[in-house]
Amino acid sequence: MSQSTMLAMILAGGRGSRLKDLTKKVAKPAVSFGGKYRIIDFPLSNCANSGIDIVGVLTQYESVLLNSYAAAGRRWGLDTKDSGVFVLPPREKADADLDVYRGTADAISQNIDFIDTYNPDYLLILSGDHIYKMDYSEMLAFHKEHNADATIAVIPVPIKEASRFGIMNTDEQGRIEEFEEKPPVPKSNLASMGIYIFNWKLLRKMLVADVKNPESHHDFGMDIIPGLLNDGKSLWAYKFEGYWKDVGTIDSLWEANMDLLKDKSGLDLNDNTWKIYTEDVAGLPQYIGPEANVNRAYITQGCVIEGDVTNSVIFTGARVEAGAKVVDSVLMPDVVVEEGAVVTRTLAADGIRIGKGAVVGSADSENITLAAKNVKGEE
Amino acid sequence: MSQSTMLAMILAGGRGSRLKDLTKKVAKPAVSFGGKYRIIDFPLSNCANSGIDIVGVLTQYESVLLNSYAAAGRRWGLDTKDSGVFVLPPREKADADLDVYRGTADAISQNIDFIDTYNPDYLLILSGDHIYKMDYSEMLAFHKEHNADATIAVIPVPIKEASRFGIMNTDEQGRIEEFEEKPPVPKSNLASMGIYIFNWKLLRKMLVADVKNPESHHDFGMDIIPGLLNDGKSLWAYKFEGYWKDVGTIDSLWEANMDLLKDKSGLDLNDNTWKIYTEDVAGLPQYIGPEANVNRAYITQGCVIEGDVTNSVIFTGARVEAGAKVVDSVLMPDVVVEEGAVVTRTLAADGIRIGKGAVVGSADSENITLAAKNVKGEE
Amino acid sequence: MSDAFGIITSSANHQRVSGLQDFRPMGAFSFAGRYRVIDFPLSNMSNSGIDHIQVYVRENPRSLIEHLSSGSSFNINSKKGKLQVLFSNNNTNDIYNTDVAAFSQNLNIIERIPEKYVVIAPSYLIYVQDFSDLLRQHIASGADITCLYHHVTNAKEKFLNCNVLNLNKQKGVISIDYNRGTAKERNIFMSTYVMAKDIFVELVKRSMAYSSVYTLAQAVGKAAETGEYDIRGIAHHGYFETCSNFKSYFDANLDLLNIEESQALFSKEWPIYTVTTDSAPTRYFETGSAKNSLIANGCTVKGTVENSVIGRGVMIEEGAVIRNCVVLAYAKIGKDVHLENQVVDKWAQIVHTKEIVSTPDNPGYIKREDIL
Amino acid sequence: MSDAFGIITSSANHQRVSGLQDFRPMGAFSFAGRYRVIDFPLSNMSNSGIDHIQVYVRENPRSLIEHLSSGSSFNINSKKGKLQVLFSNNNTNDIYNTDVAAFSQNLNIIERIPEKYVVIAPSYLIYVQDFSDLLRQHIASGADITCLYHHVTNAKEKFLNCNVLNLNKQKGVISIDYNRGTAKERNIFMSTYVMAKDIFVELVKRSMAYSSVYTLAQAVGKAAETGEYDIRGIAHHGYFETCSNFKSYFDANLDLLNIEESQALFSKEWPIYTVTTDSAPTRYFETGSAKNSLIANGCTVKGTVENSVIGRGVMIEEGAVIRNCVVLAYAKIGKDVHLENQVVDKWAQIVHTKEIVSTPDNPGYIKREDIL
Repeated sequence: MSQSTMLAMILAGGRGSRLKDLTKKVAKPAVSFGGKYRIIDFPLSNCANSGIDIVGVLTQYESVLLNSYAAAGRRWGLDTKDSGVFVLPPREKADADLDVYRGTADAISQNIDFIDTYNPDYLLILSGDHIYKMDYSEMLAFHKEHNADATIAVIPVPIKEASRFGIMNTDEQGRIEEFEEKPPVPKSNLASMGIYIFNWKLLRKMLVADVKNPESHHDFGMDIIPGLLNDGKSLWAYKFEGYWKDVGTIDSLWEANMDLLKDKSGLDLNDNTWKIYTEDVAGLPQYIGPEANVNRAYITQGCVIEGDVTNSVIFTGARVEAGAKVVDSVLMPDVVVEEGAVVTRTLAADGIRIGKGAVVGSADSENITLAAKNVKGEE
Repeated sequence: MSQSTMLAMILAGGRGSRLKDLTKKVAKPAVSFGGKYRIIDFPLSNCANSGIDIVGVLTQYESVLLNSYAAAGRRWGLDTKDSGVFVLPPREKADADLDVYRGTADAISQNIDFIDTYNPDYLLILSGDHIYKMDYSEMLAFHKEHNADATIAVIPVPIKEASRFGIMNTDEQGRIEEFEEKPPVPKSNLASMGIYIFNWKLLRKMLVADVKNPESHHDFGMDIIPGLLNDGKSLWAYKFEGYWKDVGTIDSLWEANMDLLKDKSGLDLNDNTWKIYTEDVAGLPQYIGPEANVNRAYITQGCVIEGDVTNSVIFTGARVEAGAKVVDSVLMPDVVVEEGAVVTRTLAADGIRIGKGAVVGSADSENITLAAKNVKGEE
Repeated sequence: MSDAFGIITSSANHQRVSGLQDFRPMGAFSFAGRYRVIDFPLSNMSNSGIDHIQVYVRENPRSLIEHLSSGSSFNINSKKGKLQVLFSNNNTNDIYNTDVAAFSQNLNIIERIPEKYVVIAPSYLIYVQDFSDLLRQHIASGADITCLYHHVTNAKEKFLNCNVLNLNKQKGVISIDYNRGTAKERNIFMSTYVMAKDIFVELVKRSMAYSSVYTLAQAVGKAAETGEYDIRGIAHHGYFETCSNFKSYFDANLDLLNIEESQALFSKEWPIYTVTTDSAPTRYFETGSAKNSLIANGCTVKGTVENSVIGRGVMIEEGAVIRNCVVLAYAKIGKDVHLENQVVDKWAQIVHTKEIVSTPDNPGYIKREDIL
Repeated sequence: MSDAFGIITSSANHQRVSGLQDFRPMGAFSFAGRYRVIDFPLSNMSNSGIDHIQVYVRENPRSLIEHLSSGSSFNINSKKGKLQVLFSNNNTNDIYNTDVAAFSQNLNIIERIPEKYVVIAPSYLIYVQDFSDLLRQHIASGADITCLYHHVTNAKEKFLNCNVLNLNKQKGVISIDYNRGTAKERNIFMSTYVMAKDIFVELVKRSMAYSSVYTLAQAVGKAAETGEYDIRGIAHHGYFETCSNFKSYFDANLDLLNIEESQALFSKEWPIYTVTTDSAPTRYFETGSAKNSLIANGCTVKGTVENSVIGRGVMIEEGAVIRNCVVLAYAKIGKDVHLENQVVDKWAQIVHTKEIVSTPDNPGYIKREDIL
């Protein structure tokens, strides 16, 4: 109540075209992850666990499923009197035509009226497509402690990869001196995680000005952050230590799933003090058959395993029939691997069927195989 | 579960411009009504009470408040596993640009994918701006009983007013033979209430064809219903007997509120078997002061009445100070009538303040006075 | 949207499951790794459109209250519907503490309920039944009271001490009796009734006046004998299990390993609802393996599991072997521990004792929160 | 998001409100027409960011369970938070049925709670307090146990039998005593504590070992006397009422007619949550009138109401006169009935008896569901 003055906005509008056929029917944040979750469960659960009551979800592209999924705030406990998850697609206004969101900052600008109804002290901006667990209340404490105008969460990346990220150059205390988007010669290895806390009054002013600026890309990284730095505002980098992954490609999505099978990856979802909440599905626990072999596996409710599963993640309702082998693979919800089929280094999309004796993927392929359609088996 | 195969869609996209300044900041279905309700509480509560689990709310115009209001399905008990209220504004798709809803039928057409995810047997179309209590499960029973392709709820209106409505001409059993939109010489007094039940498979086909038809207005009344009649489909009129009111103008909105003070109007909100649900507000019960006079009044929680209230409806948190008089009027939420002010035949909009000794409205005005802004009082 | 409200009754005095029942009423017993027994009558009612449900509780109510605390888990509309938990104010094991006494204490509430009919189902039997269909049959038949029964051919070994219906050719109930194990074929009475609310209220009042220790089954049985009401039986078909003693609880759980039958019981068309705990999927380590087992989410499997039903969040350490066991949530099976034919209750930790083996005919029980 | 979990305690054996308490525990008493007394401690905790709350119930639990059945009414996150109702398994009025005995029965649950501190508040006192602020003060002071008290100057007439704190100059608690009405000024102990969970658990174990009938206040009082803990008092300011006997219940309700004070108690900044019943607004008819009264929604006013607090859905017929009364929900006051200085309990109907008048010093009580 008296303490909750930070509102969160999740940018969930990306087309996610690098996820190929996985995002043909659902928006990227609604893609399945980790056996029983969807990607957007992570920022939403982080919000619930951090005590943030109001979360706006900015959707845009192919969002039927995402809209109705995120709107059920009950899933994350965000359904009490003062709390809620509000899905905010672009909308028509009295004085303007219906318009798409033109950039990350524009998505917020178009919802200033929504934010104003809650009049928060702070605004937390999140991205809808990262896997991580983070206590935003600690980031807010850091922000207040430094009397910051804006705080940006950063994560150390290997310096040779730093040129792929937005890099924050800070002084020794952590105050940001310079921001460089994908610098060819990076001066620091602190990459922006796309997580920002702003003092709302200040950001509101910046956004109102940004809307009118014809030169602007209406983007936080390209326009708002550099603008604040130019104005001499106090921007701080909040260093996050822990698991964080952008799951923007098939390979990185596969990798993040595989990280669940590693002891040292830092991605532990079986942590009662920081649960990730998701849709609740009715059904039996997983059944492991008399002839099955499961070895280094992450398997969830509703699966039926009668074949061999090795080093793989098996999602809700998937089925591996007798004699089938699944190795180093991710089977998304309701995938069926029929008798004798062999699936290796593959990411199988929701509901596909891999026919009897079919062979998908190979152990020595450079990239992960995406199986997005039914694979025919023997007749 | 096994019984619930009807999905409801509420058309809540109207600009409501005849409600003037009341709809400047909120969409028409979000306008306050009856002391503590909003107009859209009526179709939503009817759905909840009729056992309909999934309700889509099609919004369009200035819908921040309406979106977040309707999305909280908890208010109507529509927040269990299989149920929910889903707000559906126009959205961007992979194969089309972001588009506004072009008509009532188009609003449904653009959400065929949403409806398909639930695959209902029947689709119930409702309007978001009528005040009435109706058991849609009885209308569905009627629809099934007559093996209808579509059923339209109708209400008898005085024949001299019939030319203001869409009129259904039926045979003796109630089968619709002809539909006339605002006929100059009406042949029947059965007016369409804008409530339709369709067999979803049939309607889906009609809508897919309608989208491609360049001649169409994409409207149920103008295109879909006449089309079905032309095709010789079996359309039935379901006669509703009870209170029903379109609150599309200031005068009719005032009248519908006043109907709450009449014994015979048929609009009883204090009926435990058919409750109208709404947002729950914390606060004290109404307080009636030592010098107050209340006579024929409808007053809700949070009001403080220290002056005179006669034949009026007083909404949540409104205040009538000592010596003020409120007669034949509707005070919307948080209106303050200061000492000695006199308010007559007036509809006062949310939160306005009527200053000390001010006089608003008059007993013999033809139309109701709309007070949409603060009224200055004596210095 | 039903014309009936629902009543879910607690088990009677003479039914007692040693061990488990010291900690929770039968309705709260864990079943199939993630359900509780009461999820069945609740889901049956919810799926049948009954959205006003009273649950009567006699003893150790905490676990049930917590489980039922939000009707929304069971798909009950939070506005139109109502999930009401009612207690007996009498002492727990008193012979006076009958179902009729509990109804009688709450008769004023019952009389205010607007629905015309009542469906009464026990919290401790496991079966699937469409009550809206049963209600339709009840109304169509013109009977005053309809009793649901299950015809069995193994009544000598199973369902001992359950009530049985004696029926005439027209399925009229002649009397209600106990199963004393003397005949193979029996119509086991499922303690499930449909009747008009008025008849129910009259029956409660009348049987209180007649004897203070009468149960509803006794009252209906007596009415059948005197012929004052038209009481009929309707046969139930499909899965039917009772957990009314320790052995039948153990067997009912392990019988679920017949996966085709179990999947039919937990079908998508008739979902059985329960309360989610948001556990992560189960993780199998290099040293872990499982065969012919049902394993709930949140487990860590580093040892061997065979022919067992494992509840949520169970930790199975390296070298542990679990065979023919029912392990309830959050138990911990330590390194190299060997368990056979055991029911391991919630939060128990078996760490120091390395072997606990019983026979399938006489399975063992390890107490809640015990450390062995 | 608090470092503390909450415990809401039930009233002690020696406190008893005749009439009302036969039907529900003190925490479930109606207050201000639409609230229950327990809404205050619950809202205080919820507003202070405490989202794991245990409510202990001793007797007639139905009304409280129903009221608490959904934490979401009290703004408690349904996933991260938890509203747990716990029962004493002992007999109701047994002297052994103390708060300490109830904690002791649930100590295993308490020990599993991750929060480091506990805030304990009674279900039966009405006050507003920011517990996050109290927790901060507790931690900053370095005390082992913090007790909240209210300094009063009318202890001869009011707060009789309440506990009082005897404090030294540094606000250290010297002892805990009863208010025997012998002095005007007293520090009334509000039965509200803050301490580390570990200390709480130790205190419960220790006092069970010492005496089976010790209450928490007695245990803390004894610890204060022996000086084994650093126990301090913090003063509470603002509205403070107790409904610990019938007269104080009546007075506390009618005192709310001082509208400025009441509005401060129910401020927007510190909302008091309750369960909505979705009643329509109240309708005043031609013959109806009201003065200086608080009137909840859903009422029908055809008669005269003065200086009264009227609960939800009350029906007041023509010619009826209600003066200085507290009328609970769904009561019906028939034609020409004249009531003065009465508490009318829920669902009561006064139809045949046309005049019931008591004095303000000795108000009358009309039983729940009675027809007079």
